[in-house]
Amino acid sequence: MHGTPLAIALLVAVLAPLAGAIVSGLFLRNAPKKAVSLVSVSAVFVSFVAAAIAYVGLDEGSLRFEGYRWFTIPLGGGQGVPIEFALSMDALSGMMAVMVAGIATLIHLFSVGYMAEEESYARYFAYLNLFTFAMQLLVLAANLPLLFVGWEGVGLCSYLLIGFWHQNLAYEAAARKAFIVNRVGDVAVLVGMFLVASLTGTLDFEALSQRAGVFDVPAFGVLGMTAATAVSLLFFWGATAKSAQIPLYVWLPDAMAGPTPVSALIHAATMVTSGVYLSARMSPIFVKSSAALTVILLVGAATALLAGLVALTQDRMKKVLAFSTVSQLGFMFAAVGVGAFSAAMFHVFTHAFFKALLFLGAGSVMHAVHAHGDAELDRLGGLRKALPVTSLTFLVGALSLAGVPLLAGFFSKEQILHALFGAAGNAQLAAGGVAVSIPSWAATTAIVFLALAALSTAFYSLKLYLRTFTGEPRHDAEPHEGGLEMKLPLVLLAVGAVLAGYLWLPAEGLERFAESLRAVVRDALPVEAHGGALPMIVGLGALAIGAGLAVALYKGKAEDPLPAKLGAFYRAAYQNFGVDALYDRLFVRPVAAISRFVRSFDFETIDGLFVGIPSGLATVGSKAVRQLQGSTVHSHALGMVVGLVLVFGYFGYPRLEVTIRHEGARTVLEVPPSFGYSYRVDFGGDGTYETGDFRADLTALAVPPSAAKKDRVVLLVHREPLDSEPVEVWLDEHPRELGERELGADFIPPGARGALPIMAWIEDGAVKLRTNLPGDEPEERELRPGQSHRIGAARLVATGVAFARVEVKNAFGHVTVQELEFPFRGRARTAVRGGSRRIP
Amino acid sequence: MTGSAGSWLFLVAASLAVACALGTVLSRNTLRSAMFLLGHLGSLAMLYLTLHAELLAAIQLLVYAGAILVLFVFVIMLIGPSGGEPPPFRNAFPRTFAATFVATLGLAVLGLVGRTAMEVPSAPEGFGGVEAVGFALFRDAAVPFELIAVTLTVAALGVVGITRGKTAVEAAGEAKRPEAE
Amino acid sequence: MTALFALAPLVLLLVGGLLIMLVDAFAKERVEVSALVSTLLGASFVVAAGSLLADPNPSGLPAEITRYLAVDATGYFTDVVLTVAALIATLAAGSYLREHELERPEIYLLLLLSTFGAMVLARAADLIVLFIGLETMSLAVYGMIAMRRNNARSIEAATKYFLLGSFAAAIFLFGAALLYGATGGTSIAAIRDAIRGGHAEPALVMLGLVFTLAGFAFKVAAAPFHGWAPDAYEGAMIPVTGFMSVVVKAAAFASLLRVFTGVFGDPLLMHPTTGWPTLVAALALLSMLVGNLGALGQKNIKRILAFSGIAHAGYVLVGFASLHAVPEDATAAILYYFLAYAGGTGLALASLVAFGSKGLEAVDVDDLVGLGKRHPLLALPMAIAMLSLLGIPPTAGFFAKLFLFQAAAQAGGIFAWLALAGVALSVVSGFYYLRIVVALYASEPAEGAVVARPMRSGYVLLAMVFGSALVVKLGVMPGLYLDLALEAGRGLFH
Amino acid sequence: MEFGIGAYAVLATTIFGIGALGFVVRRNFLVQLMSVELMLNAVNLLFIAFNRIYVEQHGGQSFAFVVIAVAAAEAALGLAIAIAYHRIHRSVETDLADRLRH
Repeated sequence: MHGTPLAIALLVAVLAPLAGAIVSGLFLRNAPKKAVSLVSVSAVFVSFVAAAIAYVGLDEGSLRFEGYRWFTIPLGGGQGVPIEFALSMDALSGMMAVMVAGIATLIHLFSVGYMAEEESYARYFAYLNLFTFAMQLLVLAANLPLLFVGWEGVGLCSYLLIGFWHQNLAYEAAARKAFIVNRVGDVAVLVGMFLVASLTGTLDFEALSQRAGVFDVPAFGVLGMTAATAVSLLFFWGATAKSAQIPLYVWLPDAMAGPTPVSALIHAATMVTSGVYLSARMSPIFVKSSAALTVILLVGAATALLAGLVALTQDRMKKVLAFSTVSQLGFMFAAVGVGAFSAAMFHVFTHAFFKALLFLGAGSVMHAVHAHGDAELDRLGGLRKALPVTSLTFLVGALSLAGVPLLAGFFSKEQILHALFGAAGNAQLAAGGVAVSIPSWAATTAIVFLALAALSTAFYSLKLYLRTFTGEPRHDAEPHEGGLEMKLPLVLLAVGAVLAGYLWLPAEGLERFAESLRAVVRDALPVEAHGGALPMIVGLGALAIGAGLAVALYKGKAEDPLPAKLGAFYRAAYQNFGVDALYDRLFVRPVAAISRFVRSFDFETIDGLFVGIPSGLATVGSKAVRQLQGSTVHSHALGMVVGLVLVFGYFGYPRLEVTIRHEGARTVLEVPPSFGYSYRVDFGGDGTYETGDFRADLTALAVPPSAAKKDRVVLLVHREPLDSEPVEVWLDEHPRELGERELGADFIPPGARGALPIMAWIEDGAVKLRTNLPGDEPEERELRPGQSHRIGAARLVATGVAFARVEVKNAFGHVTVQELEFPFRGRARTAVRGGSRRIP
Repeated sequence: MTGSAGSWLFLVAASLAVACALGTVLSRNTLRSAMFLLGHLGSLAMLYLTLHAELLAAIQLLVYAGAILVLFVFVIMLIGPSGGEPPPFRNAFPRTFAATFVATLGLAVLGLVGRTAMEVPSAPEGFGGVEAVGFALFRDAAVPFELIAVTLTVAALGVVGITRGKTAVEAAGEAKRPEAE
Repeated sequence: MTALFALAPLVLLLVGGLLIMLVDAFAKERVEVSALVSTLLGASFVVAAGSLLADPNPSGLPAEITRYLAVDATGYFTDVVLTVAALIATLAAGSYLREHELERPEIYLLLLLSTFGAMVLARAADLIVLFIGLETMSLAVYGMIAMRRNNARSIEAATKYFLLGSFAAAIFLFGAALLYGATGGTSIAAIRDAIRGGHAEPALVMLGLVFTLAGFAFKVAAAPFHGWAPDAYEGAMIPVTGFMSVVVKAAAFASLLRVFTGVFGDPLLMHPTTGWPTLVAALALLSMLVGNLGALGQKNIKRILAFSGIAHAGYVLVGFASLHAVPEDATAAILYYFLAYAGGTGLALASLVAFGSKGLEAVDVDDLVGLGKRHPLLALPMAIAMLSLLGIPPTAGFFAKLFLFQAAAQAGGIFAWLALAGVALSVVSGFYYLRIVVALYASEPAEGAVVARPMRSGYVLLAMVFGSALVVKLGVMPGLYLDLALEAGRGLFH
Repeated sequence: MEFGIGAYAVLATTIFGIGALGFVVRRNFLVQLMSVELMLNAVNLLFIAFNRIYVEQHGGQSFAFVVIAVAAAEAALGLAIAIAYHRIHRSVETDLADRLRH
């Protein structure tokens, strides 16, 4: 292990919370609560201090702590991708690490008061510490696999914390949903990691950003995507799960079942932003794919709007905040989608303050009115006098979220809008020399979506404040503020919610913050603001309308007038537009059904598979089920016999996969060599086998000219550029028109359209061509197979069609036959038919 | 052993072996099954003789018929010949399936093995005799031969463990939870 | 003598086991058989590990021995895996039998000799010895299951396992006989040479492959030959379940590895589309499907682990399917997987032993509810085991799966899709593994539920510490062990 | 009429099939065990018959010897289990054992 003393700080920042978790989880179980608080709060605080020291000491460039060679991903042939156990900090991870530890410290502190009555106090703090550890590991990891460890870790802790209060297994659904949705995303991250490793030979972030040039070349195609698009979309898929984007956002609102400080820490400030963080980390690859960015932009904007609309209608504090989080994450991804990674990270930063503040405020309210789990807005109201600190700080948070000028949320949201307007304005964004283009319709759509989302943000944040703190009380508790340990975090976070935005201002002494970040992430956009005053007008307009509506509707009202006013839309939005129900029907029920089905895997299943499906045997099947049901020796033995027959059946019939390869002028048939296989081939279909009897040593065979069929010729039409794949035209004696598809649109002069410019047919084993081009005399020519002819920009080549009957015999004397027709040159295809029989 | 005598011996022994095998499988009385098995073992010993495996034929009779089968009969006597098992081919499904299985296996293997023309060299002097097989077992295959001892020890340990008298604890009752039905 | 030294891990067990048997038979006082057996297994482990690190490929051994028992790095590696697993099982068994007052010295001796059989099986270089090893191992396991003879479930499990196991053994033997007929040899090398030299009748070889593969598939509980596994696992005593699920499976897989890289390692037989890799891929997919989906609805933890074992057999078979493309990487991944699986499953079952006492066992998932609150230290290993089996980094299971799927991805084509299916199906496995973690940590038992109290026993604690250390170490420093596995696997290709 | 090794192989396969069939369709523990014995005997016949081709060694006969020895061990243990089974179910009908299920 080596590294500068400063690099050791990275290790401390990561390990301190782990130590805290171990001590309080395993050894302080029966200790006084004060001891637990002391250990766990100070563990996180130590992490904060260490991260801050490292961050401050981080001048230009990065800091790295080298551990040891963790493992090597084998890549075959002695090759491998070495993976170090290493931590590193640059402007991006530094900002995240300090923010995570800082907010975690405040939330730990708040929890001391909030969870004071909790029985499993030590367990709670152990989980919280463990979570902070995983998050710091995620942020400070120097390579993807280590990041993945943290990535899994935060998911796991979130899982444990969501289920924290549940007394039995029946209530764990929310926790399990969260975990499974996250795992669905993990698969994509893993696959993306494999791809990156095999393409670039490294998974280290630093090396990766240097080798990102690999992605400039369209290295391979996956479903018609370039490598950059495939990798970006895979990582984005992972991010949609962790950062709750469409279609994987369903888990986050349900995850509010845990204690409120947990919601604040995990589901607002830290874990959910890790998807954005990963995107920013991968920005050197992301910016190389316009397609992926467009997808991200649209998904982000749609999520922002959809979740914003759902948030309007929710009637519980935490539910509103949860959907609000989903919506704000949508904003961040919209920024990622136009390649404005630093704007996205800016919003991550400001959002962390005000959303943590709002959640803790909600926690403070719930603590005050003794609401369990969540607080219904209909049972709150008028809390301003009883909870002055909470009320004031909550207002600050709500206004910051709404985007009131000069508060943190305003600045970051403005930057996102600026970026979007920039993208809509000039379709070409320059990123490291590669042009990225976002279709302007996509950018415009996103702007509209985000403007509406901003409007609804303003509306629901004001609504939340008004319905909670103003008007007549609709509850019968005697509310009181929590202790200092609860008030202090609120105040500090409120300060952050006001000031965090100024760090980004191009002011003297502050510019380093934003500048150094931009040096790390690869923004596709130039730094300067775009779109003039328009983004600000849109933002402020949305704010004014939303806030105005909220005040008009809710000022002094006891009832929520929204359900009546919006009617069916309200109900639909309240139910999350039926998405949960849809998922239930699409995924949950089928899986449950399959599991029931497989669980009964003995006779019922074998029966279902082999007997039940063909309806004619249904009666036999049901009888068999009744008589053989059960887990007896019998049923298992039959299962084995079924297996044996299947295994035997696999080898019973030979498989034949003929590939046709063109080597210059030669056309070669290739057959897979295999044990006990022997082949014979009949060319031309005359019944004589050119290879003699079945031969085991046959692997490749040149197709002789005699294989050509007399009545078939293929015309290969090469268009400019001539090295592209030719278009094949199979000809017979009926004259055929060569039109736009074969010759290309530009080839056919305007006057010739519909006037049969070139006709082709086959006569005496040769191609006859009649050209009828405007301006030229009609002309007729003949092309023998092998000859070529040029007309304008096209080159026409005539080639014969070969016929081959390939037969393969396996060790058991079973023969599979395939008859093939294929042109001597051009694309090889066209299996005419196949079949099996037995030759003893 | 070739020539017509060998052929006749083969035909008789083979028919007997198949008939006894069928009898073993199809008899509803367990004791009768065991007797058919005895016949089967005997006819196999005869077949071994036609293959120049004199020692194996002797072992077949001594160990298989003499020891294993006696064990079977002993157990059948101990627990009484069973009855009341439903006829084996009552169910449509296993019948269909088993027939398919045997047909598949049979077709594949019969066609194949029957086709395989394998030359039968003349057996050297002493092939299959006590001396030759003894050398093969004790000298060439010493390792497997010694390892069989471990297998037999394991079986003995297992049998002792399963059948020996109750321990005090068992008499007092067993673990409660796993038995809770 | 050199041969005896080279085979010291096996010789120790055999000689020691016979000595213990004698001492137990003639001693006047009660002999602590479990302690003696654990010590022997530990010694064997140390010797095997030492040989693996010092001189994994000794030369100059008499051919009479090496033609039956391979003395190579792969052999030492499997010795290590098998002794580790057997040690965990024996320690757990010591606690379990004493706590539930079922103690019988025969069980420990059977454990010992079964491990010996497993090691013979894993090292077998000849089909005769392979069969003897297989039967020695299996007969001992049947005996161990049936030992709790007043328990209807145990006897049922023994009956099913015994009958089906004998059936499978006969099927395997039929395959061996056909291979003998095709080649005239019984040793892996002789059969291999005959096949490579083209002297073997192809049809007999193919049939031999079909039947031997079916026999192996039964032992490793790969679908559709898996039917017995859940029943046998559930009916057996917990430590025996642990032994079966790890030792039996790993030994059978190790032997399969020898047979498939040796006898059936012919390039023509290994053709990716027409040879056995595609067939093995199909078995792998089916096993992963059946195992993962079958475990979903189960309540009984042993049944869950049985289905999980079927799924894991599927993962290992993914490695087998990629042997044709990247033989060394795939072999190393398979060997590494044995260690990870042995650690994870052994740890889970040792924990399960620890959770019960005085005739009360933790049997169902519901029985674990709240254990993590009451006994956080004791519950931790179970959680670690579940996370490892699920494949969460940084545990052994993550890297085990990573290496296997990486090998399959390199093989490309349908094998890459197979790897993807494996990744997707291990997502499904989250449902049942995490149910156990949740039960441990996030819940309270229902009112009035009978709660099994954890036992107090140094043995089982030792097993848990040992297992946890293994799982965590394999996760935190996988490179070291992967290198070892790579080195060990090369022995097969010499 | 001459019978080559092929005839022995056909015979062995037939016996093996009969044994397998018996194992699958019968439910009597002892008869199932006897079916397995039939299968093992078929294997032995195959080994000994094939050894007749490779007369320069005794690999097949040695294997058959080992199979007989192991079969003895297997039968002994199996019968012990059968007795234990009979003590519980008062019968050796294996279908009675279906307590272990999901």
